[in-house]
Amino acid sequence: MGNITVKKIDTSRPMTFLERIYIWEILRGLWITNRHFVVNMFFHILNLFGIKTKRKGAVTIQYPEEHRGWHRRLRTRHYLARREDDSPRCVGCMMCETVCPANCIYIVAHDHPDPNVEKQADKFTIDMGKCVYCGFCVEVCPEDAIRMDSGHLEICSYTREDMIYHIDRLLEQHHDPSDYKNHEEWMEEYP
Amino acid sequence: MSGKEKKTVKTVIDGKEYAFPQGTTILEAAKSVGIEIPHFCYHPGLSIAGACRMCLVEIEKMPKLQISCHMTVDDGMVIHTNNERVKKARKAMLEFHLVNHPLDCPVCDQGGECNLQIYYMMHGNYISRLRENKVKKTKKAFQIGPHVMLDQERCVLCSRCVRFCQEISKSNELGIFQRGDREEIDVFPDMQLNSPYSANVVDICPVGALLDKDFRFKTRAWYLESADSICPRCSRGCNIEIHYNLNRPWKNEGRRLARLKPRCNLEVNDWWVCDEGRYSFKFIDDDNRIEGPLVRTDGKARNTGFKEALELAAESLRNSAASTDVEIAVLVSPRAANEELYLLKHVFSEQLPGTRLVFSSATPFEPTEDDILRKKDKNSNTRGAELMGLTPDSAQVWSLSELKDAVLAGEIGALYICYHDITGLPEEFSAGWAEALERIPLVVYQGTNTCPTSEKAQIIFPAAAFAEREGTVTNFEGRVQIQQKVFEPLSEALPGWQIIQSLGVALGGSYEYESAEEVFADLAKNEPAFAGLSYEKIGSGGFVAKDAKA
Amino acid sequence: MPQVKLISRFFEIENSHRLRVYEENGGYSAARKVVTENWEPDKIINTVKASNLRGLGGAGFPAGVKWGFVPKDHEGPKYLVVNADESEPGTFKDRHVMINAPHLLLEGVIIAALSIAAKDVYIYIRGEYWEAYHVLERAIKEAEKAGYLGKNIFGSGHSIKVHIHRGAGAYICGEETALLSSLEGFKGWPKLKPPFPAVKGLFSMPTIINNVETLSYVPIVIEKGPEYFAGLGVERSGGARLFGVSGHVNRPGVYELPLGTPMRELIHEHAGGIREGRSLKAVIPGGTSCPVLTAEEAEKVNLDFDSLAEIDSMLGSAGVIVMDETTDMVKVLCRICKFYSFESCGQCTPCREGTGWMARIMERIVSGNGHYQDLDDLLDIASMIGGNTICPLGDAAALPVTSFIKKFRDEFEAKASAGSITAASSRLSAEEL
Amino acid sequence: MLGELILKTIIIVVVVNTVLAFGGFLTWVERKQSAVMQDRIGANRASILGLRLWGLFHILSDGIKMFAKEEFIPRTDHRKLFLVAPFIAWFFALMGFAVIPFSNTLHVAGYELSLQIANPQIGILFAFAMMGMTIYGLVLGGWASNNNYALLGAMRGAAQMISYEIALAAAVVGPLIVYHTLNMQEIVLWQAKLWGGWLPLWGIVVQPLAFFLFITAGAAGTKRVPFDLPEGESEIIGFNLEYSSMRFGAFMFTDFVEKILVSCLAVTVFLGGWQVPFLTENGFVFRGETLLALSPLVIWLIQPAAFFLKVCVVIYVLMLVRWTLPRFRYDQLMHLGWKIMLPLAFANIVITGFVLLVLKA
Repeated sequence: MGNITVKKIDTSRPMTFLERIYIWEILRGLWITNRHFVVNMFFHILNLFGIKTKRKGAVTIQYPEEHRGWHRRLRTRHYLARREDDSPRCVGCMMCETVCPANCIYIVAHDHPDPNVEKQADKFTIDMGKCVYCGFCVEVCPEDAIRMDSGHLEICSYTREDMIYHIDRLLEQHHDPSDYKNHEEWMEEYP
Repeated sequence: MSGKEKKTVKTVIDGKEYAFPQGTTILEAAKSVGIEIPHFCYHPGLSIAGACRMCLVEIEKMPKLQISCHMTVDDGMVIHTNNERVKKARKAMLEFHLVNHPLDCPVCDQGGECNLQIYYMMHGNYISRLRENKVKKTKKAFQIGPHVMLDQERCVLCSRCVRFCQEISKSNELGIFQRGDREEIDVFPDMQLNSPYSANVVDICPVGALLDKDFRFKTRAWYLESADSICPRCSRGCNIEIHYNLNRPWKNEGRRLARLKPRCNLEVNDWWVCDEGRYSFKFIDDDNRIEGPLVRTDGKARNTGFKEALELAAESLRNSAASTDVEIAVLVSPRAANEELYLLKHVFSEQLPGTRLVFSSATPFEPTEDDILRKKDKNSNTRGAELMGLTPDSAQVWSLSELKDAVLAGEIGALYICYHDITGLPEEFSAGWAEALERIPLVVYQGTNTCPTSEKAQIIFPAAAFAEREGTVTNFEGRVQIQQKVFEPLSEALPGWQIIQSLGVALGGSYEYESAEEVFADLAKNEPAFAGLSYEKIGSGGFVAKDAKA
Repeated sequence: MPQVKLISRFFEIENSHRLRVYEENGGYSAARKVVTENWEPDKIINTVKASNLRGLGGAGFPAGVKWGFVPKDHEGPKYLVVNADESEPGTFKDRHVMINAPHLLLEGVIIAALSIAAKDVYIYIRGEYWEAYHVLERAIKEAEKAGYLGKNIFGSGHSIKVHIHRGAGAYICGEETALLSSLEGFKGWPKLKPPFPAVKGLFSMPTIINNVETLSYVPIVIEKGPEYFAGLGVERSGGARLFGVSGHVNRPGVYELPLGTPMRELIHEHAGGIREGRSLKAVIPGGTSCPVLTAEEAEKVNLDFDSLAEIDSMLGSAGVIVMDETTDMVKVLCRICKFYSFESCGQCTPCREGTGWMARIMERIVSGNGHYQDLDDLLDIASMIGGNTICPLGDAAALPVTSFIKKFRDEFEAKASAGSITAASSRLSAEEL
Repeated sequence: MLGELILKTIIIVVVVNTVLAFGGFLTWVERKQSAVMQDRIGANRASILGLRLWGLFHILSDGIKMFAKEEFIPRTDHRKLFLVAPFIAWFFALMGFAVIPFSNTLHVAGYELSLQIANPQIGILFAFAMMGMTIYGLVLGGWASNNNYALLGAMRGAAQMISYEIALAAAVVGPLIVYHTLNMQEIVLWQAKLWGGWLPLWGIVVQPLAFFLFITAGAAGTKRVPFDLPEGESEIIGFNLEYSSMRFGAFMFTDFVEKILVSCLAVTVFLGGWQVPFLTENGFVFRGETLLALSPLVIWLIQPAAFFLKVCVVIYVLMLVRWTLPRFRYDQLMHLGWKIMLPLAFANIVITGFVLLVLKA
């Protein structure tokens, strides 16, 4: 466990008169929101006429058209990694299945055809409809087989069955780095 | 342990003084007062090897640390099992054990119940400083017998399995080859680990070197829950633990029961169980289980629900009883629990007086026997039936051949079969029965699995298997032991005593037992052989019935 | 001190292995004396006790005391086992005794067997000692023919049957309980003590196991009297023993010296000094399992049990290995470690895994990939092995490692630091975590 | 007579449709304004043929969605009440607009042409009465839903609205004392006065405290955040819990209509109604000098525009409040209503009366 620092707010300070009558604070609040409105509106209008387009009126990113790019630590949909010889890394140890807090991983293991490799996942199924993206399975994997940096986050389907990813599907989609940004790039773009 | 009174000695362990019988090893003595000393090679049922050196303890006035599995307590001994020196030594020993251990815990079936893991977490917990290559053994995992897989790399060479084969099964298949860190366990050339007790080496292996082929990769140890039971496979009544998994149905090919493990009972089976018994559980989750009460009309069986089937059975039985030409016979099974036998005896004699009881202890199994555990009688409860007077020794009870004669003479109008698969028995018992069954107007079958006999029955009641119901069985020496209910019966199946009770009610009697325990209470009251027994008294170790010795 | 000629006088007599020659030189008189005078076992034991004769195989346990442990009222057979499995590197004295004076050994065997009333004697001889084996075999036949062995020895009614068993080449079988296991037909694994072999040994019967040299001194003790023998050496370390000098000396060989002789004298006078006039660097005083001595220590120390114990070494099997200044101590230790790793019986864990681990580290250091940290690791591993094993092989493997690294650390560090430190440093940072 | 009937009908149709259209427009405004305040963009995805118009089509799509959604009606003994309740609220909210004067009276061809549906002498009381009646829709809806949470929400709503209705009415009493009339048109006309020749004597000038109380109580009366306890859609849930589809839409729409009504009342009573400062019937006049002469028809058109603008400003302020302040706790709500606003309103009445007495003397 890392250290969690809790910022303590000193509530023992008696409120000033202005704070107690409340009205002044309300007005201050209204002033802030009003200022945001006016400033943003100003830039919206300027942008509308193609002026000062670098300064946007809103921080919103128009998601499907505009991709924000992902921080390298972002957990995206799982995939099962392969070794250099293209065999699945997964050895079917069921650690991820055990640690999964959402109980969304289902593994059935069997003997590996190669006698020097003992175990292999026969069925490896993740129910994305249940997954909570906690990343415990990645953390716990002793073989670095299950990873959550596929770069696929748009998981949607019309049926629940489609949300269930079987081993073939998990194996075929690999790490796609195109949308990933490292920390420095990220901080530059989204300070 | 001879019955001779042993001198007690006063010994100080970790600052407290205790009294132990002389000759107790320090390890056992510490265990008896709740101090667990880690060990690999020591097993109470085997000779002392002293090889693993995990159980080192410090004894004052002795310069070296001593192994507690070999050293016996003595008067005035001051033992430290947990001081810094001992802890350091333990840590060192663990480090040595792990030098050439492959650390493939994730794929190792022992993971989760592995002593090496447990001790590492409890006593080791260091960061490895090994920078050398581990010594590779020639083969990874390979099969050394019908039930056992061997992985030499995981072996810590505690030699428990070797000693088991030398001392308990006396089959001597395993040996230790090579020496130094190249040393490995293996079967002797041209041999297989195929003694009838081979799978016990899996239980005693403290690490994942010897693994059960049947259980391999099916599930993980920590998914399993455990319940105590009694092996149903022979009249020894070995104490077992049932390991089962209900929460992850995709594991173990959908079977609930994952494996059986022996449970220590020094009066019955020590620490062991035979392979026949160990793998006798498959029928419980088999595809051919009878899942609901069936009524066969015109050769077609349909599930009618218990109510209808019971009423039909009761009516048919009553009709048979009303007829003066024919008799009703009940084939009692020595594989049924005491409670079922008791109810069978009472329900039929009270509701259908004149019912003929038939008893046979024949089984389809090979009558193997040795002087370790296995008994020739492959029924779990023959002695219980004997104690209740249900054996053909008594005049009222027929044997199977007497029944066949009666059937062929057309004297039997209805036959109620409990658990017996008559047609599946060895030739000497089953001969002619396939035709004989056809000649009985009404055959009622109560059992767990579909079998040729049940195919011939008109009414079939699905009974719960031994792990699905509570009950007691009496082993060959008259020891009454409890089989716990481990999980719910498959689909509509009911415990045998409930089926018989319901049939009794359908026949017009009033039986209001709520549990098998209540049936047993009645049994203890009415059967002199079981007088004074109760579930509480039987406990987990079993209790020898009073008249059993007679 | 000059050499004494007790056993070693037979080394110089031609055909001393023949019964005739041996008897001409006063052989079998001690045995005959014991038998014909009908000595009580206690008398023999007390005589040997009084002579302060210690077990000369390495451990140095007083022989007479050991014999006294055998239960007198035991029913059933008792055994005497002769440990002729001389396999400690650097030790070769027993071979000389067996080849040159087999009858001396047999005479000692007769006396010892009488003292414990053993009817069967097993000589467990190292498999490689082919010549010694044949010499002994012939000597036994001669002795049996002469009526000294076999039934009714010396016409006294006692009978002693001597069997020779050849070992299959395992170092561990020089350890007494492993030797017994091997003799019983099992794998040569040491047994747990207690019970000690004197109470429950070969085939679970009381058994005495003595080294060849020890038994060979017994007739001398009986003949010349315990006082003579005890008076040979210095106080508390009486007697003499055979020192096998090997290594970088001009005249390697077996020298019989009273205990307490300065090592300097042994090396420089008896063994003819260091080869090619080089200077001394280190001496292993009693086979490789003894802690090494630096040149300064070796120059000062006297060759007796106590003096060596004072400087944390042992006399061991008295196989003195002399190394001159050209010797690479790292390679020496690597060789020793590999030997023990190869010879570890594999029964108990610390020795089985630890010796192999140490050998692999040493090989890496020799190959130039070591690091300072390895040296500390080695010391730690050695301390983890030492004292925690069933038999002394663990200690034997651990002691040289400890002593070599402590006494020649500079040399080790020079070698170790030449290697890459990346692996080691990465591990250090992991430790800091 | 018939002409007047036609005229009134036209005015009613115009007013009702304008209000409804404006209410619909407000649904978009609310989303957009909050978005801009919060550095967002707001609804902008609905499009027709790729034309987005900053999300204006969301009004349309919301409407279609409301109609197209499945309507769920709970099992209740008061099915009819359940069905009709939203429209009761809606109806009374719309009724309030009957007395709002959107413009001056224009005398054309013997007709009094005024953008006011009715001009009773008790105009303002009528407006308050109608506003008060909307509670029925709410309470009936909550009651008929056959749901404890809905009922509790309705009870909360009724208690809250009654509490603030009193403060609302009491706040207006001050200005009414000053104006000396209940007629809406006359109230507006009174505010044409200039104080010192340059400061328009609007209600906000003569009764600043009353204005403040009125806006606050008005916001509470329309169940807007920070006074949205009757609904509390995100967690405590309220009277409209069981409503779905267009009936829910009607409730939601009533909110917007009420908001417009409160804004209209505030503008009428405190912000000079359709008055434009310095705009007399001859054009813009400042200290007796005519700055800009305008025809009466132009003036008559400027005035509703001014009214509309003022309403927009008030609505902006209300929305600003709604997206700035967090919700009150219920006890705070009651505390504010009964222990602060009501005494302040009464104090305002007393002081007003006292000041008027002094001025007269």
